[in-house]
Amino acid sequence: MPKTIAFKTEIERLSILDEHGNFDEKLGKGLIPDADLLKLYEAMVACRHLDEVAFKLQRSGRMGTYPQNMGQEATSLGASYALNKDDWLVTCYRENCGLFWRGVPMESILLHWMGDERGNAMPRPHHATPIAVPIGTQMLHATGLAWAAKYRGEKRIACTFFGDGATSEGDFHEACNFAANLDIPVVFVCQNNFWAISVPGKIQCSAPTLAQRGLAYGMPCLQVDGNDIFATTKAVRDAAEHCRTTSKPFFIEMVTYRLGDHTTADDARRYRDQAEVDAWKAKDPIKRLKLHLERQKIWDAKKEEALAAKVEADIAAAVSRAENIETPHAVDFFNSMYEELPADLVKQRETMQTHSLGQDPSEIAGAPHLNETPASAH
Amino acid sequence: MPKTIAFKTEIERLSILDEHGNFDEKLGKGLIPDADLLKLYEAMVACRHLDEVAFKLQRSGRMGTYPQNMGQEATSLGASYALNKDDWLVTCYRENCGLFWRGVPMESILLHWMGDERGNAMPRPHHATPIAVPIGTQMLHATGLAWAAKYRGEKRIACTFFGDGATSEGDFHEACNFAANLDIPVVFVCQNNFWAISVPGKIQCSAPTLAQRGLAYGMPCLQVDGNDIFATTKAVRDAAEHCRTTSKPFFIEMVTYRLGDHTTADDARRYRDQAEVDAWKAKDPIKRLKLHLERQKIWDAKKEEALAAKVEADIAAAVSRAENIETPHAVDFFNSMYEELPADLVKQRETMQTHSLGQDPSEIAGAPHLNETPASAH
Amino acid sequence: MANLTLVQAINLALIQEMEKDDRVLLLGEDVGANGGVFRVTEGLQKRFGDHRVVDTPLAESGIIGTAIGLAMAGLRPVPEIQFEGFLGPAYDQICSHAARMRTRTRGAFPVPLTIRVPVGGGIHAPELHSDSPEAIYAHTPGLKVVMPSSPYDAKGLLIASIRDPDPVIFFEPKRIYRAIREEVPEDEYVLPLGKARTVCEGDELTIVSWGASVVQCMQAIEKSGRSIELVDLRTIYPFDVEAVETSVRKTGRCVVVHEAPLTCGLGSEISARIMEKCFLHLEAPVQRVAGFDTIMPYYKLELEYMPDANRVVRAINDTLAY
Amino acid sequence: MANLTLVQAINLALIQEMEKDDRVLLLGEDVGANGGVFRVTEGLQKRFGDHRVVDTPLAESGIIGTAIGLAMAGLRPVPEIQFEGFLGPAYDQICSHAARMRTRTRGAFPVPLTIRVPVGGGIHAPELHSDSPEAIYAHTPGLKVVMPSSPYDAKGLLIASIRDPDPVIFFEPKRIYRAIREEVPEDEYVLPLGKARTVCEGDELTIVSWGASVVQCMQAIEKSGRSIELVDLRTIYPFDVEAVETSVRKTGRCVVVHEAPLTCGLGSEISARIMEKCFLHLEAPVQRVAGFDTIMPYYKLELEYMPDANRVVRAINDTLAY
Ligand SMILES: Cc1ncc(C[n+]2csc(CCOP(=O)(O)OP(=O)(O)O)c2C)c(N)n1
Ligand SMILES: Cc1ncc(C[n+]2csc(CCOP(=O)(O)OP(=O)(O)O)c2C)c(N)n1
Ligand SMILES: [Mg+2]
Ligand SMILES: [Mg+2]
Repeated sequence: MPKTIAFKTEIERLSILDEHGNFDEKLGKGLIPDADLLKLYEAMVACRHLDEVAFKLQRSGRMGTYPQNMGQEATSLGASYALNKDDWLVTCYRENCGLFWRGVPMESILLHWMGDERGNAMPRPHHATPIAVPIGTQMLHATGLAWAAKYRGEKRIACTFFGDGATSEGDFHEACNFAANLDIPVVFVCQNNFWAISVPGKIQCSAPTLAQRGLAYGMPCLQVDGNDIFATTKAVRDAAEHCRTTSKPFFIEMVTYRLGDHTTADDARRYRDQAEVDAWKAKDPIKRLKLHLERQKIWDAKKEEALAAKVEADIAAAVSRAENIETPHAVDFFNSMYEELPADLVKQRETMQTHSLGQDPSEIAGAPHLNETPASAH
Repeated sequence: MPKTIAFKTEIERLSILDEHGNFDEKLGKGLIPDADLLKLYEAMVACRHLDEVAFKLQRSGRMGTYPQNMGQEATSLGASYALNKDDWLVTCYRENCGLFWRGVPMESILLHWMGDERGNAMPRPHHATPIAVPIGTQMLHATGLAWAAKYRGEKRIACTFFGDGATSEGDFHEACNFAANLDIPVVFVCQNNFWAISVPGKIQCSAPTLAQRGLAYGMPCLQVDGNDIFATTKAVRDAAEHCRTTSKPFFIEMVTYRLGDHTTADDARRYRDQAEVDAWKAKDPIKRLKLHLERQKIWDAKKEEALAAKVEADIAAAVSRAENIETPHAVDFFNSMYEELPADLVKQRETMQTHSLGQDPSEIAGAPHLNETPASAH
Repeated sequence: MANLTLVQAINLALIQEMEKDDRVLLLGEDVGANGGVFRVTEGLQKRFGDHRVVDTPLAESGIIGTAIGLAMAGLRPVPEIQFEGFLGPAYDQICSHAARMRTRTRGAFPVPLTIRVPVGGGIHAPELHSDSPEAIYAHTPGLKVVMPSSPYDAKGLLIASIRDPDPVIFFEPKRIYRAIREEVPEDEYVLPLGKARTVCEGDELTIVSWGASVVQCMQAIEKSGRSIELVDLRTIYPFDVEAVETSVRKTGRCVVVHEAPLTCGLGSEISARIMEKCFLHLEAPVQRVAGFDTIMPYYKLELEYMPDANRVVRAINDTLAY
Repeated sequence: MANLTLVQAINLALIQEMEKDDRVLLLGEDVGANGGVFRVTEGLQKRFGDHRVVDTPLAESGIIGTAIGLAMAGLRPVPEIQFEGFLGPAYDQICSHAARMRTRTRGAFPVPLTIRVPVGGGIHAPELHSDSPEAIYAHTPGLKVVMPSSPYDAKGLLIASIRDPDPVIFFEPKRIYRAIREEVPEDEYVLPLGKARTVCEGDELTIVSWGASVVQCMQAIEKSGRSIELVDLRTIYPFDVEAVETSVRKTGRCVVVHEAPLTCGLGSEISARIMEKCFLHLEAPVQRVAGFDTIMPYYKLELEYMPDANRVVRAINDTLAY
């Protein structure tokens, strides 16, 4: 027994509606009812429009740095559509479309990027976690959340999203490894958009696929056309089924592309060719679905017009809700530090001073906020 | 084009001299000259004997916690034998046999476990790094050391050793990922001894093999019988060749077993069956090589006796060198903190006080060490 | 009432909280069949099953990161990090997430988490098994940090930590894991976080300390033969400024003792607070007896590094003589 | 002599050290074609090639861990961590390895490494892009920590850091990356680590600060109209105790200003040292104006968090009135 085979495997690639509008009847038929398909299309169009509005808000100084989702709408949307409403959805910051489908209001996302923590106060029924700014750190929370469900005997699973760059972080590895070895049902979805700010995908993973990251943990792995709403839906539906029945994780690579800059603080022309961008514009998930809907005769120019009008109005309303929220009180950042604020922090809040002289409010000449500490503070 | 194949692979397992002494002529013939083979056998016997001596030293209070290598001698020895003397050897703490072959004196290892940093003062010509107590952290240094060689246009590569448990750490993932994507020539060797203290291998990796960890990075991967000196030698020789010619990494899983407790502070009977241990005793790398040497008629009882006597004498000498080293000066731990000790640290050293009253030596009644600061300090 | 070691007191506290509240689960390296490398979780997996006492992969960031997820879902995980020297890989999950999740989400996702960690030197262990990083976490808003100095305190403080709605790092001084025995009530009891304990009263000088150093301080007080008040902080953050203040206003002199390196150790904060609060009452500068600003040496020299009774006595005398 | 921003001064220092010493190489996220997210390494990859300016995978522990290996082999790596909030994942490699390798090996393996990190708040950035963790690293023996407050200092201190034989964390206050311009000599020059700079002299009170806060301090001194001496530490560890001591012995009063949270911040160490060294010269307790013991809020409120000239003025007045 000299050289024997210790391990053997292969990874499939799933595509149903391709960039030319070719539709694989065998895989796609009956996958998504027409009514839902229309809603999904509208959701992507709305998300895309929000990107444009947000971009303008940032440029006109009404919002801070913002990361556009443009081109990646079908990834998180397919997942969100395929999952149960009470499965945990643990995302990064480029999954607006999936979060909106889950019920997270647009103004929450806007508020977050306007530098307001209230945007991250996700109502628990959404089973969605706050936007994760530090890369690669949220997947461990997904594993923990799914673990808690298993511990309690619930059928709930978790689905977590992260980028190609995020797969370079040690925490990514640990999240997959915990889920695989402790039998925790998590769908790991890598959004491979080929760039991590200016760093190309090959620097993050020089293997033929990102899907094979999952082989290190013995997970079933699948590569998916991430700009194909049918494929992302089917992939996550099957993966979720696998997780729910086996209580084990599943790994999906969704191949997509970031059509915009990394964020409004970035200028992608510094590091990538327009030709590459144009090639991907042809593979746009919205364009492709629209073509399909038209061929199915369930969509036309009039509907498109009506949708555009509705979306514009909705988003204008969301923007004004975000902008007209009462301005936070100067000391609000003290008030969710602990369930019960330690005495020393109370003093710091009441006096807004960190040095001791006159830290006792009574000793202070005109200490701010004394007669106006927010209700939430008490 | 619905489901296509995105990735396909298989991983081989290499074994040449099996536990029954069966020798694969095709793979093994001429691999290791008899003269070397005898030296390798002697090295393993010596290493094994050191384990026994060290164990007694710890039990009699002459040494601190010590991790025995028993049963794993062939892994690092095969690597050390196959590598060039100036390739970096970046180990953990269970690779004594490979380090001794490289030229690291036994007393260095003893000194380290006797709580003396001088045991870690590896002479640079050995191209060996200090013992790594924090698990999984040294592989990144190996990647950096090999990167430096590439940067300078040297042909030097790095070979790093780590356990099955270590592969659960994020740093393991990052070390492999940097090497694979930045084209850095590192041989990654996982010593799979099935246990991480009391935690069984399946909790670290539930995949069919540990070798497939390397697939996540697109590395060539190989599983090896780690108790077979021929297999470990051939595996690392081929891998090193691959790294040197392609400037890319290679991943090896060496399947072995920890015959002793995790360390002298551990009692493995608490968590594993004697039956498992006994089964592996039958696969002992030394036993199997001895049988082979005898079948080759190049070894006999008389030689064994002579070896035992020599080894005993050598190790007794090493122990007394370790125990008779001058006791460190009380302030030695200050002296290698920085190339140039900051003034405040000089004061702390001179006065052995951290509070200020009388910190100026002149103000101190009988401050210690004032007239006896060590030569090394100046 | 039984005469218990610190290890036994903690084991008892864990049993009682797990009996009482099935949201409490333990996770970490070797906490299961092995009962932890210090045997603190001995027998718990047998008793509660391997779903409540879980051996995890060897990955500290993974242990804390998944524990954060468990806590966000409403459970009360009690992860163990095997030695304080291995908190390093978990630093980011502790400081960027456990400490921030509540305020990041304006209260939507609290993280009721208690991280148990053996801490400090003096047991002849290898490198990175003997450090004292409490000041690092005291400087990290959003955490609470606790360090008992006796079996009785350990039980009451651990129960309080597990019930606390916010993340707590519970440091267990390994040097006194078995060195001290003390009467520990069988029933559960809570010692409030943030409250110091006056170990002994005195009016000439105040010593402030915590963890295993409290033992050296008691020896030093003995040796010095002076009337000294010893304040054991028990909680590192938020620490009991009032107790320190009250004592120093009485004595006018203070020595702070800790194993951690001097610079930016908690001793510096206590010293600064005392100056801010008791300036006009101080008859001598507050003195710090601490670890040196060096790496904790390997064990041949560890006792040279750690503050011992003699160094404390010297500080007492210097301060009284000032 | 050119009128440069801090970004340009650092870029110039990097160019000159790379020209002079081919052991110097840069690595990090987006440092190559993109020139870094703050453009500090702009043009360097074109100039020196992608083997000397290397875009790495997105992994901070990997960046520092491989840089340690590069340094152990005798090179002079200058890794960049994109924001101070992302030092977290690299904490273990920095503190358990970069800081310990020399003493662990009794000098056999020094680690000449300079970690460049943008630091601090005030630029309306998202979460974890606005912190000030310098005290964490000042409490970690084996490291040196530097933070310039001007373009001139930045160039001289960075060159000194790169040439230093031990690991240095070089914090770059992003709030003043482009806010200040200053005459910066074309030729290379070195500002010794561990030496403070007296920004302005005065005899009523001493302000000790560093980094971007130095700017607020100058405004406050302006506003207060009093005779105040401003000491800019430049180096956080080892910091210039003598300079602080000398100034406070002269003025008898001191205010320390920093952005980091109060508790166990460097301000506490400075306050404690001053008490230890200048007790009999102090006419008022040393005051600290610092960040609060809370998480740095998202940017709508960040200016409420950071010490501004008004808070400093109040501390000055309180202290002078004491
Ligand atoms: C731990 C950490 N390191 C660095 C950054 C800075 N940063 C923000 S986004 C980003 C690139 C992320 O790339 P990827 O994971 O592929 O996600 P994408 O933006 O492409 O969706 C980087 C480096 C960060 N936010 N967190
Ligand atoms: C970062 C870190 N975490 C935990 C430990 C405690 N510890 C020491 S050895 C060990 C198990 C290591 O297992 P493995 O990597 O398989 O190596 P082996 O001992 O089996 O050779 C553990 C958990 C450590 N030394 N470092
Ligand atoms: Mg990406
Ligand atoms: Mg092992």
